[in-house]
Amino acid sequence: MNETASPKEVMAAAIAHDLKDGQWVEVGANLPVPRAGALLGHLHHGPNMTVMIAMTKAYLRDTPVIEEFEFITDVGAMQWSEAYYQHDQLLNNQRHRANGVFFCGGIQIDRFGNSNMIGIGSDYKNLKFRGPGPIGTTNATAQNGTWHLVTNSHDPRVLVDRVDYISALGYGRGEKNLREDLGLPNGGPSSIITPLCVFDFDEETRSARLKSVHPGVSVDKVVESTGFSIIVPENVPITAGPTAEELVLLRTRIDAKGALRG
Amino acid sequence: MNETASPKEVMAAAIAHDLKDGQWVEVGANLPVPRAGALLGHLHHGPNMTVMIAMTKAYLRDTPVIEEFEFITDVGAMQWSEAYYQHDQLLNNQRHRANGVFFCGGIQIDRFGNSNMIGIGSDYKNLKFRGPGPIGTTNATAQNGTWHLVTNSHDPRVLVDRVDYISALGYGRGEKNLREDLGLPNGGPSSIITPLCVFDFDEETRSARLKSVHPGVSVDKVVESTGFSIIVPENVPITAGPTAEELVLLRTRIDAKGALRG
Amino acid sequence: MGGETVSDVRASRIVEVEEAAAAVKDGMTIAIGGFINSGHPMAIVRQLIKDGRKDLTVVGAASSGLETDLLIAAGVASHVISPYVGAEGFAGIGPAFRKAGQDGLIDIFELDEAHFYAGLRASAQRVPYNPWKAGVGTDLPKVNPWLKEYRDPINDELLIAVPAINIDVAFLHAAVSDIYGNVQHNGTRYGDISMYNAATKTYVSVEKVVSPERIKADPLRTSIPGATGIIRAPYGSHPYSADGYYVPDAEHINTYLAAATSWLKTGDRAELDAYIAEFITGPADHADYLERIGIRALLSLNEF
Amino acid sequence: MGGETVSDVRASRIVEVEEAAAAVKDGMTIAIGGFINSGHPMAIVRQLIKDGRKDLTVVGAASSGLETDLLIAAGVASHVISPYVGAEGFAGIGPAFRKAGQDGLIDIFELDEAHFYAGLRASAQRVPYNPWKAGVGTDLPKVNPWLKEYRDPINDELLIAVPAINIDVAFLHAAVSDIYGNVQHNGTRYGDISMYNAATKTYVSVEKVVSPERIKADPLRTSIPGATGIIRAPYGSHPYSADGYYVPDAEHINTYLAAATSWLKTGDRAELDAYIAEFITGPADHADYLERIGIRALLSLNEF
Repeated sequence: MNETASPKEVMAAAIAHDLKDGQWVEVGANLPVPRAGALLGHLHHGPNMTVMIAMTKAYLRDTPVIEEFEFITDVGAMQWSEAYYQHDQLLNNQRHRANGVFFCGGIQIDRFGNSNMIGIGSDYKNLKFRGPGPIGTTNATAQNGTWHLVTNSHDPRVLVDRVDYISALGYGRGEKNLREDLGLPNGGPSSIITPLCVFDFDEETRSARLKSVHPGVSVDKVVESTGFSIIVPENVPITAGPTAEELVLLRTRIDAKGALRG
Repeated sequence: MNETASPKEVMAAAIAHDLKDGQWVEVGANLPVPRAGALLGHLHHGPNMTVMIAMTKAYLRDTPVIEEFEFITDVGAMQWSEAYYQHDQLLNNQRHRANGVFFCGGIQIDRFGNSNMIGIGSDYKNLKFRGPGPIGTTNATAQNGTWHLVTNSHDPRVLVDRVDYISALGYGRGEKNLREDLGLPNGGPSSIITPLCVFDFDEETRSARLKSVHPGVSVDKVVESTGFSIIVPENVPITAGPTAEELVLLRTRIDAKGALRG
Repeated sequence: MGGETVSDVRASRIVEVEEAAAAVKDGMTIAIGGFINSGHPMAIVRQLIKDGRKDLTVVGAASSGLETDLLIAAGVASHVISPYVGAEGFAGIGPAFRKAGQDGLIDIFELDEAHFYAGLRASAQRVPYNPWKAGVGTDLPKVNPWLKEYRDPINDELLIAVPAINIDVAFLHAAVSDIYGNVQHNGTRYGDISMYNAATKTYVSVEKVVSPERIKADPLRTSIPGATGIIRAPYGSHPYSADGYYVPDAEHINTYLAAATSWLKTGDRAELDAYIAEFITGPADHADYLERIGIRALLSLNEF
Repeated sequence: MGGETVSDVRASRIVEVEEAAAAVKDGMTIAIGGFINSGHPMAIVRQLIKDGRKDLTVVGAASSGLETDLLIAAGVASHVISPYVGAEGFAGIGPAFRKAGQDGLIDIFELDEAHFYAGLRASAQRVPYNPWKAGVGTDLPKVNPWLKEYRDPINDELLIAVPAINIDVAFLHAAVSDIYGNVQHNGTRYGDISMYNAATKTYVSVEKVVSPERIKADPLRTSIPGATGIIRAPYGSHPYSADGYYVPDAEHINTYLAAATSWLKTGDRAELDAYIAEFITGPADHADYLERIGIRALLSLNEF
């Protein structure tokens, strides 16, 4: 574990460590942390991962330096393509998602792992802040075999007790067997990954529990930066950041321009 | 009107005469009469028809002699292609059918324009004759703006009072507004085209009515060859077969090998 | 019958942008193809604003970009059906979309991209709705009552019924077409084909009109086999990219964003109206618009 | 974490036909791609018969050909889901399909090709069913109670609910693939892609395995981007055609038809069993099968 890793590099490593070879993952544009995490998993231990990037199915392990692309439609990214994906065809079919991993953002994320991309304010017709819309988060969090919540803002206004609108369902209000009763194909979010820490979810209450804090971050710092009441176990380990080998992959091949270090 | 036209050439002309420029028509393999009719309409007065042939969208007016192809998947037919159609995509979308024309066969066709492709016999689990299956006739007769029944066998065993199984719905048993009540998008079959005659359907009873007899065919011959009771108007015109110009198109460009004359 | 209806010439489907835009009447539902910062039929979008169209329901792409934001900003859109309106790195959320959403100036049909395509498919398939699993247990059916939770007729499973999204006129931008409306995209086609299949009419602006022979040389590439009309529009997606032709014009996009953000932040439309006057209502036509952008700026977008 | 799970080699997906066929257990649902007289994975079909598989539900193509008829004739299929089983000009109706249908030897899932794809889509989309309009008022729901007439939850319109057609293993035949399972068809792809999308596993036999570079030279052509396994099988669709490689072998098809028709007409399986012994259970492998066909016969199919 390399102590010099930046918080975003630690986040990327946390994502990569959870990825398994053979899984299916979509890499969006303008999401540097999940991008780097997915590519790190692919380069490090995922030669058989299906990596969907910039509207192509790509194999990137032969690419010495993987340039960032600014737009999801960047044709430059098609240099790696083994197949195009046509967006409507991708969404018209869902079976491949059973083996998929998804990273869900949110303008609000709550202690039960629900995400809100719609807006902030109690009156939907007169929102204080209008969000971007659900994009594909409602569906992707229902369909993928594994999913995580990810935020770059560990802030009490983002990590709230209860989101104003649920656009992606986590564990609701912690009801027993909620997802099974609704017939949703996966068991719910695995974790919330932030610049300070990783949360998982208590098996009984389904409420967020501190799983690890990033190097140099105190539990108190996490508690004061979080807008909901956290379950804090007796021993909170330090998040395993990138190994020396992984840090080299990140800094020389995946994030050569340093988006994660800025 | 050329007196030398064969019965199948007359059928093809009857089909062509009813086609309008701009319509959408699928040309199957191994269906020489609808094939010739559709191509005659296309060559004669349909430069803007959308002709779907052998899994391509084709424009054939520049082709001096349009060879028959034996198989719907014949790659030779792709010489005319402006686009492939992928069979699942064709069926997953239906709006283009509003302007479409379809020709429906049947192992039985009844006086109300219902077609049976399933089998003959009252016990479905022990059929006397197992048919090929509905193929796409159930859907195509519901979706296309215009459709006709076509048979090469004007025979009391084919043209029956009541089909054993309805796989493509015509006018049911003549119930008032049946198709509207079911919410079907088109108004029902326009005609039954046979080697002897053309039937249309009485506006009140929805039962088959003799519209025209082919050159040289008597009304009595039609009556005795038909398994259902026909509405026979006072004056039954002769079917307008191919004009001299159309017969040249048929014999030199569409059916050079004479499948319609055999 | 026979001889009297002979028509010998296959009709060209090339139309002017004004004719394509004239297919739209106030109150209609239109779709705008492309994806975030790419592939939008901007010459047509500008014409719709010039024409003063009103009360349109705009079906943006599954991820729509600032073309939809602009139609909101210009007062053309009264309803928006899109799971996202933004510009990736340029702006996470479209400023006019934010403003209009916050102030209730438009109705937003809240939905996921999977619902979006389920609704387009329903229109294409002529069924009143399509079922979808995801969305049950979320607030989407609460904020959008058109997404109806129900029990399925076979397994009694809880599902979402997504109603058909019926499009009167779809507008797309692609690489090439012949004069008969056989369109080919470069590379991925975003969700354009699903809009075409759900629409009564589809007009496509293209970078280049090519010979029928070129289309027939690779019919597998034909993405839209029967466009209602084709508009010749080189740089027709500017300021957004056209795959294989040019990249997004960051400077121009930021000019628009500044103007729209000023409206969002201050409520004052002056900057936004100036943008619209300069680049939309001012230019006589598409070429005049491109003149205002300048050939030097356009050529700078050609490397990638 | 990290270092200990490193795997450095991308796995080849090339498998032998025996391994692909071994993915099927008695009682499973399999799909066979292609269309009437073209594109069927016959090396695999013959292996399934050799393996003595039983009680399979066979999802034939939307128009299936004699590959499905053969699986019925050989006693492998107990259920058939296909809107048509026949051979166009060779035979309007498959003889074994007719025989088995008339004598109640198999269950036939009666449906239109539009229902067929609606059911495959439901499986691909992980919904229990998809709605379809056509079929209301016909006898299809009577002879096939799985097609259920119901009233839709939005407009109370009468519709048909087509249940998901879930496929355990799909078998396809295509032109080329790389060793990683990126498959490209020549030209149209029939309904093969819809089977792939509805299946848990998909094995594709190909005429030729090509380099990854050749696939990447034209990624738009990739039709199946993630086959479970690839089987090298030149002439793998024989006696049916492979687009761009060879045409149907009319003589061999007629040999099969004569054998199956003899069973249909007389009830005597002798001719049919002799055909199966000669061309299916007899040959040691696919190459041995091709030897029995003979190189002269195979080469005669190469012109079209």
